[in-house]
Amino acid sequence: MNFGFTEEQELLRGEARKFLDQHAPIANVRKWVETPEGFSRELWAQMAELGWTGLLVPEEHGGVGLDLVTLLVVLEETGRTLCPSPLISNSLAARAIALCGSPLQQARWLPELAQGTKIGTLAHLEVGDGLGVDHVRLEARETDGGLRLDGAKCAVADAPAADLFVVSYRAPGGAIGLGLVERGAAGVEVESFEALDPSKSIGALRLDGVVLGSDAVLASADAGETLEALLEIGAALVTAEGVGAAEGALAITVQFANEREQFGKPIGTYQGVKHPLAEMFVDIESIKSLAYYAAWALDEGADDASVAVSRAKAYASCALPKLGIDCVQLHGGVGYTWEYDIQLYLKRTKWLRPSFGDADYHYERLAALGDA
Amino acid sequence: MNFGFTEEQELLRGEARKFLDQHAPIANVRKWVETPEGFSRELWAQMAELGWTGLLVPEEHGGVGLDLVTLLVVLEETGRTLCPSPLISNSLAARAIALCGSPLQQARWLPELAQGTKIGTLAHLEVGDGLGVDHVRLEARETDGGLRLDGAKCAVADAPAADLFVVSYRAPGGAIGLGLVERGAAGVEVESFEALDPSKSIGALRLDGVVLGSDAVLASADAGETLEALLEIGAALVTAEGVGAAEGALAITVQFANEREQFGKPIGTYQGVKHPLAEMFVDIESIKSLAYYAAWALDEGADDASVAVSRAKAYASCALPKLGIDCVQLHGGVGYTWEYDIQLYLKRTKWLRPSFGDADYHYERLAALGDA
Amino acid sequence: MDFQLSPKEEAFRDEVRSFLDENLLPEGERADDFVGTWFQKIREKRWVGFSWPREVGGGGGSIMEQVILKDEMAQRKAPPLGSCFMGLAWVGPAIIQYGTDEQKQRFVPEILDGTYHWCTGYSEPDSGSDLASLKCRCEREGDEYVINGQKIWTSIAMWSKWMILLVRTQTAVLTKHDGITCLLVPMDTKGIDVRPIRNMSGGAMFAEVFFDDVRVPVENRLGEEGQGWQVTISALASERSSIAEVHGLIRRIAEIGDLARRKVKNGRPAIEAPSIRRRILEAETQIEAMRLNGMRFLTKQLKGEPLGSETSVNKLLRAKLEVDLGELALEILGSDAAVRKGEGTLDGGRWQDLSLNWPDVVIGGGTPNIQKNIIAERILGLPKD
Amino acid sequence: MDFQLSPKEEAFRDEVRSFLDENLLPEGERADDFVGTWFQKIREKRWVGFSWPREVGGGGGSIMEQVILKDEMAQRKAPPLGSCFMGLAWVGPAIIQYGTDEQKQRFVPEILDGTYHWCTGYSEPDSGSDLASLKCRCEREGDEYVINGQKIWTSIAMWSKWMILLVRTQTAVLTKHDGITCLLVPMDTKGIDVRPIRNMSGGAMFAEVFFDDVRVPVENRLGEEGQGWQVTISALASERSSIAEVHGLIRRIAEIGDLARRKVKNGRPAIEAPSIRRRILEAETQIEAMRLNGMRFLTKQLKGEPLGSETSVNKLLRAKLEVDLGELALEILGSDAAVRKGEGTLDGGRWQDLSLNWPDVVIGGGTPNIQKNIIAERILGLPKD
Repeated sequence: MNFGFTEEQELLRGEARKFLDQHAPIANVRKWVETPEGFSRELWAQMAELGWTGLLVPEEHGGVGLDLVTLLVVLEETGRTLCPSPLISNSLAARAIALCGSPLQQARWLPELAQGTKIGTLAHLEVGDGLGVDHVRLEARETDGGLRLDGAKCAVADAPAADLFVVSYRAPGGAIGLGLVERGAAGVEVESFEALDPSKSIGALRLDGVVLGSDAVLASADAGETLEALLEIGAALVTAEGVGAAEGALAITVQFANEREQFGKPIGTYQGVKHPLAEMFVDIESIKSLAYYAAWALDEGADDASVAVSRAKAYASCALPKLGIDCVQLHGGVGYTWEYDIQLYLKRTKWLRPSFGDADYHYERLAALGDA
Repeated sequence: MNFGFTEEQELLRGEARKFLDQHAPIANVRKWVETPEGFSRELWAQMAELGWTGLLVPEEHGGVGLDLVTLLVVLEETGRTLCPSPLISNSLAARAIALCGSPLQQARWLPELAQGTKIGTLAHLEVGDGLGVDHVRLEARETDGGLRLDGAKCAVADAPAADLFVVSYRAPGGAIGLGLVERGAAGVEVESFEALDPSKSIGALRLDGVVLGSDAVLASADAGETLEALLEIGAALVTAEGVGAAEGALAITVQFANEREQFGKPIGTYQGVKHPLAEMFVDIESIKSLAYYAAWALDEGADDASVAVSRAKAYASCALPKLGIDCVQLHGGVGYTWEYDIQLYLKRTKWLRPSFGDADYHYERLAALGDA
Repeated sequence: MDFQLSPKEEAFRDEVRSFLDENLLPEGERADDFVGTWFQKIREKRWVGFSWPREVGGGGGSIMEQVILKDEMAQRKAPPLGSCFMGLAWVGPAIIQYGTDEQKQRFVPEILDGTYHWCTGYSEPDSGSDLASLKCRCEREGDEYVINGQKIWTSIAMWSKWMILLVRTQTAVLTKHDGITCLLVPMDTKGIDVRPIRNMSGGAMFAEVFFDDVRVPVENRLGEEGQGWQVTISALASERSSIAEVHGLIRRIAEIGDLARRKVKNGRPAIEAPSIRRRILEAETQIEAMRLNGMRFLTKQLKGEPLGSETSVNKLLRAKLEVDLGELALEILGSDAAVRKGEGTLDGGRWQDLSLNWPDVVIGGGTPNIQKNIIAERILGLPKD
Repeated sequence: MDFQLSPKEEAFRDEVRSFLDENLLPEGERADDFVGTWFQKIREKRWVGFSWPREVGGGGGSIMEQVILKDEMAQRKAPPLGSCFMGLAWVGPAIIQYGTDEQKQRFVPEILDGTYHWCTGYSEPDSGSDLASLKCRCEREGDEYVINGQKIWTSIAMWSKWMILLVRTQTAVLTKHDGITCLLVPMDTKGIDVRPIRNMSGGAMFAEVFFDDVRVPVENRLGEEGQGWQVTISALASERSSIAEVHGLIRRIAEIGDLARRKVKNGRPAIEAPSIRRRILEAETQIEAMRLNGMRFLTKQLKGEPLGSETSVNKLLRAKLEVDLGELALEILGSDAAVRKGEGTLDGGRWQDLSLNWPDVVIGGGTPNIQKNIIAERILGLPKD
């Protein structure tokens, strides 16, 4: 019985933290988010060298062949400093191809995604904002040379930098399909939006007569199941990154509470400051436990994996936005100045809430999963 | 513009507080609640002399002919000391007869209810716990000599002491009817239950072939509307009494926080104690405003009276049970000893929650009333 | 209880309504120069500075008339009652009460005309919620005061011509409220450096203001030397029950309800999600409580009782609502909330901005923790920290 | 991560399961003398005092085996692992660590056999959460200690034969933790007066205990004079991650879900009300968080790291849940909640009782405010009040 990390994972955590402290302090993050792509290509290349971009990719395709629990360790650390990168999106795209790509598709894409030379993402949400698999409306029509897609995917994470989009659609007959759409292909247009959280990239994918050849259609028999799995993995990963960010926010606020004096005492002396900080700690520990278990359950294909994911994300979606607001409020006026970092964390918690399903979504899902 | 009480009402409040401080201090309340009836007949007679029992009864029937706002002033004061009495139930029964009783019925019952020599109550809820008028299931069947009732009414407030029950039923044809059932009549059985709040009386009314003669049927054309009005008045009145109790609980807890020392300081010095008390004050002020307005709107027949009542009761049903718990918690261990009074207030807040509709009920009602 | 107006008040309300009928076009139809004309017209009606005595150019309006005026204006989304916000809110009242005749003649008409903006130099970096602990140094040299120090959270300092400033003229004092002096300072004086503070939503409403040997003539002092605390706090303390501001919240929750009907989330209108519907109803209930609280406090004022710390009740409720309404809107927006600006963002990203702008209200007016201390200590009588 | 048991642990789990299969009948089918037999059997298996060294009569069980044992027992609603609750929880461990050989030989077997109850005399009327500020006076006269003073919140004092008692033998001390002595006191000693404290639900679990010239022989001292704080606190501090207690909450929320399906409210099963369904799901999620938190803390212990103040995390969650589950049950009951006992009361008024009994857990274990202080000060490093 060991509900903890392996020695290798603990080493990785230490290495990641050291690397990020050195190369991605928040001062750098602030510079990167002002650039058009919103992250550092140089840092991305270093992350690739460390093996992070290929963490989930099997070794035979140039990856490290590790599991979600290990990726979670890295994401907690990138979350802590709000380090921007398409790591989650890229991992999801790679996982999609690893799960249901043909050997040719895997050989074509996995090495590049693993090495970070191509960036992938999942393009699933549409107008109507339906996260559930049933809500896919984008129709694929049979045409010469394959399936033709006309429509749009919105709120696509990391769209601005993505080279490859794993797109969900309705195949003729109504089944869910997953297709590979390359940036720059005929009829593909990528739009960049200003994100609520500047350390996150977001955009839209417009498909105007894009044709998916057979090499671009992922094995369709269980695409719906794969999509469901990707959404669960996404929820677990953003929760892990979010709880890392929450730990960062708590640490900053605790430091502030120890240093800032009011009426002759550090404000951390007052229970009005102290108790909300203690409550944050309770929430962070609880989300950690739920998220660690969810990642493990997904890795192991445990029976309760879906329930575990929804519990983790539901708890995080409720608790973390409140935590972000409380941290800013405990800072008083300076907390919401551009100059202080704490407001960046607040924005991350707001970004996290709907990402891969908010509390309403996941509690309804839990009810549907027979939990009540 | 005057959202305050009249000079007469303020005088009444002063008089009521003085009277209750003198005759119904909590030490007496504790004694009365141990008796089978749960209240003091002697105090009830004094309340009658002061005109409280007949406050809503028209002067021509021996009452004082005043309004709900004035009764609310008295109830805030009786709430403050948790003084037990069937005042709300009796007022509702009298109002029912005043609203749709015949001149004969009014002449028969109102003077005795006004003088407190008979005690009335409303018997409406049935198994299935449906407060809304539509949920009445008790069927009245035509029989020789009138309408025959077989069934039961549960959670009847003040049933143990009531002489007269205003009973809701389904008339043949399905319309709502209201009938007068006397204690002791053939087929009438009254049961007493142990109430969660010892300063409240509760019981059940069993009807086994009880026949309502024409003198016992209240004018039936608008009985449904009258019943709806009675439920709204009930909600406004228990809210008023509840907010009075909450003020009492806050006062006790503030005094405790000023006196009790821990780690060398009065515990009221700590923000962990101080801030919850401030939040209670905010809730109490807000419920007062909502309840005062609701009573006024009912008195005036204002368009928004139904909305006003549901807002007041919904807010109170959420905030007051929390207030009761917080007051006990802030007392530490002694708070839940039998010996300390604060636990009696906690029980009152729990009693208040479902009484005339909890927050779920009233928020759903607000939605139905077109508020969202 | 009686929510009727007196015949005189009704007549005044009708006057206001007729004026609005005649002069206030719906928002889309207003001409470019509308606001200028508006200010001129309400100035002529003496509705700018409506509460001030008529002899200084105000309207001499009764408390109830002020409420009626603000209420009608707010309900119709009229522009503000004058453009010089801080001048009208507290600089003017302080000058009227403590100013010399010269100061009154010079400043009051310009405040009423909205000739320029005033800003308020009270808060300092280390004073936080503890305003009276201010340290901005000021020494008298002949006929001048020489100021060195810093102010922070000075709203609209970058667009203001004058500042009402609190400085410390004496450090060896019995209580920290002594030794503070109030000065009226032209913002173009040599040595004043204004640095806007960019906030998390990207805008800048506040500034830091640095004073480096700033010289101000003695006649710019308002009130006596060392009495600055009384001069300024009396105006700050004359809080009004703020019913009019509730109209903004009423409008906002209505718009959020509308948003929930328009926005499709998980394939159905967001309003059909029980948790969204419930939270809208709860917010409406809290806003109604605020409105009614305000009316009870107003009634106290009308009866001639001073308004004390009760106003903290609505400040706390408002702080909570400002945050909650922003969060509620974002939850309704679902995934779209992640996009701040971009095609298809509902209402141009207004709700996202809103969710980042609450600190203007919540922290600016004293943090919730401070409001809770005020209620606990001043109203409930609990010991100070 | 790895939630598998080792082969040895699995074998132990199977042993426990077989034992339960053989010896634990379903709740309705147990004979009157079942509990007596039960205690005898688990005593024979050395599962009473399972964590204690084998040489004093304990079971010498590893941490993981203790967890397995408690877990299996809790899942099957087995009776407790021994009847002398406080003796097993801390009196025994303190005696094993600090007792004389005589004390060990005398008391440890009786604790394991559950011959009688022990109670704990730590809290005093004015000490509240500040345990070390205790004042109960104790003077040495020859070979006796003479005790005068009062204890409060002494659980089951009225049914106990012995008390572990903290007294102050020295008042002029450097820190309040010095000068405290630990005594083992027979409850039938002359001068001891036990007065049960009736609680709000009408029962009495705690008592006040008064000491009037109570004389205890010096050999009843546990540990050195003045070292009582260390003697007792070490046992109190050896908190275990309490996964087993989560089973109680898991069972309770399942029963509440069942209640919501049975109870008709507003004409439909309560479970169909969205707010009720949501709150059940939220509670289940929090309970699962507690369970997993407990497993993480256990993992730390298994790795040999000391468990510190993290246990406050689950204490806070539990305190919140104890209150919330009681309230949730009452809300499901609707109007029926107003009836404490009476015909038709669902489940015999159990839920009403529950909603009045949370303070046993919530306040007994240190109030939530104290737990928050512990987390803030000891884990986060914030300054003391």
